[in-house]
Amino acid sequence: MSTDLSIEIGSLKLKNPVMLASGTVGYGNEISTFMDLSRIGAIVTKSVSLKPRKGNPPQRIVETPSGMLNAIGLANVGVEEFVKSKIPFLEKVHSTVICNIAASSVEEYVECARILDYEEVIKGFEINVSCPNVKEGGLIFGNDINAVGRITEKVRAVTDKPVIIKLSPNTSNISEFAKTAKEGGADAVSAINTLVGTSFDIYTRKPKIKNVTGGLSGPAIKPVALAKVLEISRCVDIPIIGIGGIMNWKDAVEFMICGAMAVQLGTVNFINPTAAIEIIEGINNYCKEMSVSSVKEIVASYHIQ
Amino acid sequence: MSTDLSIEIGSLKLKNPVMLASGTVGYGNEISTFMDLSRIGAIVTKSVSLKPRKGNPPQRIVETPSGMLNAIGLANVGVEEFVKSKIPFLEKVHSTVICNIAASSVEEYVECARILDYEEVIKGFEINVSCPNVKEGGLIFGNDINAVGRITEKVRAVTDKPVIIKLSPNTSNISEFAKTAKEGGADAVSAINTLVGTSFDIYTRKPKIKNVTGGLSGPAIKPVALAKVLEISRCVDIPIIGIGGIMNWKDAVEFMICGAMAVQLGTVNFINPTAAIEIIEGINNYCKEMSVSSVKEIVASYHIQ
Amino acid sequence: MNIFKIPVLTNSKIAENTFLMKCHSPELAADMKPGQFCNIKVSESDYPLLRRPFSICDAEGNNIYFMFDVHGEGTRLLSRKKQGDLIDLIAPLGNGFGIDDDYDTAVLIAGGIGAAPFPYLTRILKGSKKIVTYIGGRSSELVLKYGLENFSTATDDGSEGFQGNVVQLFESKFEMLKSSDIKVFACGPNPMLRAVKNFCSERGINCEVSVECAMACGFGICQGCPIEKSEVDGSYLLVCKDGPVFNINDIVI
Amino acid sequence: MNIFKIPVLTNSKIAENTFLMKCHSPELAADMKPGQFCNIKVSESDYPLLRRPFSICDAEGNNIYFMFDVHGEGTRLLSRKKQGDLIDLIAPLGNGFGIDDDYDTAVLIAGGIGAAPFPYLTRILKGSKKIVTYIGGRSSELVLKYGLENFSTATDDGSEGFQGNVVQLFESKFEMLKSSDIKVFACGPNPMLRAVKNFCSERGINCEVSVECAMACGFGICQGCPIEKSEVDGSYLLVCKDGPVFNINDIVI
Ligand SMILES: Cc1cc2nc3c(=O)[nH]c(=O)nc-3n(C[C@H](O)[C@H](O)[C@H](O)COP(=O)(O)OP(=O)(O)OC[C@H]3O[C@@H](n4cnc5c(N)ncnc54)[C@H](O)[C@@H]3O)c2cc1C
Ligand SMILES: Cc1cc2nc3c(=O)[nH]c(=O)nc-3n(C[C@H](O)[C@H](O)[C@H](O)COP(=O)(O)OP(=O)(O)OC[C@H]3O[C@@H](n4cnc5c(N)ncnc54)[C@H](O)[C@@H]3O)c2cc1C
Ligand SMILES: Cc1cc2nc3c(=O)[nH]c(=O)nc-3n(C[C@H](O)[C@H](O)[C@H](O)COP(=O)(O)O)c2cc1C
Ligand SMILES: Cc1cc2nc3c(=O)[nH]c(=O)nc-3n(C[C@H](O)[C@H](O)[C@H](O)COP(=O)(O)O)c2cc1C
Ligand code: FES
Ligand code: FES
Repeated sequence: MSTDLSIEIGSLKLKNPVMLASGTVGYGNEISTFMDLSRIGAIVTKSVSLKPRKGNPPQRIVETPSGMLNAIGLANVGVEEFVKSKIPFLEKVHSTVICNIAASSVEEYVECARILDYEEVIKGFEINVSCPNVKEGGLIFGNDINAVGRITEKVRAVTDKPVIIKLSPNTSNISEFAKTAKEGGADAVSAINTLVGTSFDIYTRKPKIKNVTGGLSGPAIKPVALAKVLEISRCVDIPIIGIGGIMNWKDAVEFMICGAMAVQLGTVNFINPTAAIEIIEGINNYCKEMSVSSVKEIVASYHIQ
Repeated sequence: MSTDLSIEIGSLKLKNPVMLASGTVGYGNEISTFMDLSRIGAIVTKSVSLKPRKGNPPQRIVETPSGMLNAIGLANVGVEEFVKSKIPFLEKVHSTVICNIAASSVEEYVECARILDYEEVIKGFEINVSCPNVKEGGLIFGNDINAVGRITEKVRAVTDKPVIIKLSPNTSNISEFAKTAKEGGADAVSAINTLVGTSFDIYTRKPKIKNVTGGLSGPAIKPVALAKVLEISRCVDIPIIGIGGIMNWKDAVEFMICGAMAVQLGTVNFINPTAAIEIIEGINNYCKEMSVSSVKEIVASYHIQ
Repeated sequence: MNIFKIPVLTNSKIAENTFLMKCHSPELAADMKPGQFCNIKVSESDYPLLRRPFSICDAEGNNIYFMFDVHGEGTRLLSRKKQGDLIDLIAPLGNGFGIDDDYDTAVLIAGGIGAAPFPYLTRILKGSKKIVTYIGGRSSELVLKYGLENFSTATDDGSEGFQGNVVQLFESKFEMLKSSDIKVFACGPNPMLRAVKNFCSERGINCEVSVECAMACGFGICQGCPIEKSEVDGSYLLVCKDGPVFNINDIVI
Repeated sequence: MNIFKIPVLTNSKIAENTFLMKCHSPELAADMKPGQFCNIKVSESDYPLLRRPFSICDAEGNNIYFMFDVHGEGTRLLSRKKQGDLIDLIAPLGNGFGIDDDYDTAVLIAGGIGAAPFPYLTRILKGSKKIVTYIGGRSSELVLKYGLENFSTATDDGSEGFQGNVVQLFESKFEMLKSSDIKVFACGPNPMLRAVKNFCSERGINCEVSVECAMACGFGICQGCPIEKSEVDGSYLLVCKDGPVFNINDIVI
């Protein structure tokens, strides 16, 4: 029990490396009936945008082999209503809250960060430059390295809170994006958001998801996510938050070995809403078994000859 | 039984749209004990390079959720030995043979194509610009649009046989690559090759695959492959050969609806070596059920509102 | 709402493609209301990835029942469960039917496996309300009568009862019911629910429908299950949380 | 080599973590040789994706046997197979043991589940050769004696027989065997095979080992199963096609 599970991401200190990923736990409300959120490293809110977004029409999700596609379309109440109605709940959660921001222009990112910077309960920002399901912004930013640089710098300028850039995997050189984020002043990068995918009904010949394409998540993408984390880890000196297909503590440890300082759980919350607690315990036991006194020792501990 | 399953890819006529993918059936030898290869649309050979390649040391493969990683490293006998020892067998196969070429320089591609152009049994070339497992070439070409353009043009110049460019999915704008291939004179593009992925042993902290990263194939990647095919289909007027995670006739039809003129079967051959025959029959039945007289009618027949 | 692991008592085929599974759970038998559902993990591995939603079909004593059609991989696996196997489920989910309003006669309209929630509703209403049930299926073998009472049947092929769909059957019998005193409860495929909605809303009939749609979580965290509101206000309702039972006036089907 | 679907007759636990499965297949019982293997599809769905390779453990009359340890998801599913279930497999695969060379005594060395191919080898050799068997396991419950004859055992924890590993046991008994007249057959984890190889090659003992490695296809089309040749010539051998049985002089373990 003497393992130190705490980690730091810039000035952000987390009691353990397990976070709940944006868009997969709402604002923590429902999932708090399954577990004590104060035990979790951090919770990342559903992406907030300046104005409310209705999100995409149904059908928004479809299962695929060991994965799922989603095109929620960043449905959210908008920053004003978020401050009014969601912040009060988040204040009671007794967990570290990271606010994820999505936008379709650099100005919108900055404006959101500026407004939310006042909220004490928000301990950091995760900037979603990589949502594949919003037509006007998302993908374009996520794959435009200059845009990622500009967004990072401008958001950095309006807040002293930790800034995490959430990277798109739909690129061949994710480490260049991580480098750009670092140079722009980001404290960390999250990798990965979902992969672009689609699925069609062979009888109607229509896409199963109304938005045509969606974001692929779940165990299917784990090997890709691990390779992206490893690539960043080998090329750029910046804390990485590993995301993609984590179902259990072994997956989480695998991400940490590949270079992740912390991990985020996404899709697994839908299937096993107590996964986070089990994963924290599993990591703790693994550390004991490996006789490491701090979980940080396993971060990027890969042996590559 | 009156459905016309034949398709054309440039000047290449195939009796049906089902092909066996490069690297997943060797030279057709072993799999011919399971099925009559003359019934298959075409067989694509394991990538051939100018000089023999020993391939990567073991471990070369690992299973992942609904997928597998491989880093075979383009093990092959080299073009000279290929002509001597493999061509005679291929002549007896009574199937349409497409020769897949891999190389680490533009000159090497051209040299291979020039030598193999003399072989009558070879009815076309598939140019692998996208193997993620060979360090010096592969990935770099696959993600360098100018290189893809140059390779296409130079290979085009030395052969009148159909030239197919096999594209890498590890990019955010595959349709640009398809456009470049078309402009360079390619008759078709194949999409997709494998996604870069990795997997680590959490106790040894070593990569499970000696090459560190490998190529992800199988059902896990199907949604990504379909999205890539759809993207090309919507942006570029060139025949597409759809590849990625096809396990049964429904998957094959889904690719055709998304824009594929033909499909290739990869990983499924390892699990069900008679899959190709079952899939041809399934497509035939589907055409009958949908009352289409030619399989070409289902190609790119998606309804997107 | 919690995660339960409850043992299967029996799991048997009750129609060509339909199974009835009985599980032991005093807690859920006591807590769940008709129209609510469970989200079931159909395998012990991570495949298939998502849970599968099923209505509570009936509750009796310490046991609950599910009725399900074998549709794809998930329900195929569920049909293989045997006595003693543990079922991992999240429940109770959703709102359930509104049963206490002011009406004399409950009219239950079931299309195909849409019959699943009605045995429990029948059990709960029995005694306090009069019940009239209309059951539809494509053919005689697909008409699911389990646990239903006072029913008429309709089949597409006329192999049993009324020839036509179940909404036509309901419409043909409608004059016998006093529209002011009835409440309609309907469950079945969307085209059927649309027909019910059209008929009932034109006549101002009190009507609730139980809606199906693709779900990932089943308890409100994924936003995967939106349904259009009748009143346009820039947001959707969530089938898993705000439903699956809706008053027909509140939603666009 | 073909795809077969053969029925399970029995599938029972024979040790703490080990199952013995008996299947009906006159054709495979007649065709397969000791040391060959089958590639088994452990589920009806596409998950787990790859087949799982298993040695033929025994063949008797119209039936064949597999002996397997429950290791991960695939073998867990295999352990659930019941009488009447059909097993989908590709067989016969691989080369099998070379049994006809010139020797008097076959020395079988089995480490853990490495015992799997030896009951069949024992059956075939019986009568024509003398057989001496050494079986190793971590502890008494993990020593697999099924179908083996004239054996001595070794356990890491000394709970049964010789305390130490099975190669040490073999070495300790070696003086009793005339090295010129024996042939060693070994199967087990790689470190064990390496020890056997070192011991035998130093002494020029005729020795074959059955090797395990990750496989995708099992019949030579994926190139996923290379093994280093002793003689360096710019190519690998394939475990599934050129093996899984190799003369220790031909490979680097
Ligand atoms: C609230 C609710 C209650 C339900 N109650 C019942 C019931 O009591 N009995 C019953 O037989 N069925 C019920 N269903 C439908 C049932 O969930 C699906 O038949 C089942 O998920 C199909 O899974 P599968 O793996 O067999 O099919 P597949 O088609 O292989 O499933 C693939 C994916 O699609 C989803 N899916 C497929 N069909 C449906 C559907 N009709 N509705 C929602 N998701 C679907 C699956 O959940 C899965 O994620 C209910 C659905 C909902 C939303
Ligand atoms: C030629 C040959 C013969 C074999 N004979 C037997 C036998 O008779 N009895 C027996 O119990 N085992 C045997 N094995 C090992 C057996 O194939 C593995 O234990 C089994 O594949 C594990 O599958 P799993 O899903 O339970 O484990 P997991 O670890 O979940 O499997 C994950 C992946 O790794 C592969 N894998 C895991 N362990 C091994 C291994 N030791 N060898 C090869 N691939 C592995 C699996 O095939 C699968 O692709 C043999 C292996 C080979 C190559
Ligand atoms: C239903 C759903 C909604 C999501 N919404 C968001 C979002 O609003 N903002 C964001 O940055 N990521 C969002 N994501 C991406 C996840 O945070 C995560 O990066 C991705 O799902 C991969 O992790 P997983 O495989 O563990 O799910 C969403 C994912 C899912 C499945
Ligand atoms: C073991 C293995 C070896 C492969 N070798 C080659 C190769 O030599 N050349 C090539 O162009 N593609 C190669 N591929 C990629 C396949 O041709 C195919 O593009 C990919 O596997 C995706 O299809 P699938 O999901 O159906 O397997 C290989 C794939 C596998 C699994
Ligand atoms: S199914 Fe997840 S919010 Fe409704
Ligand atoms: S396992 Fe495929 S070649 Fe050996």
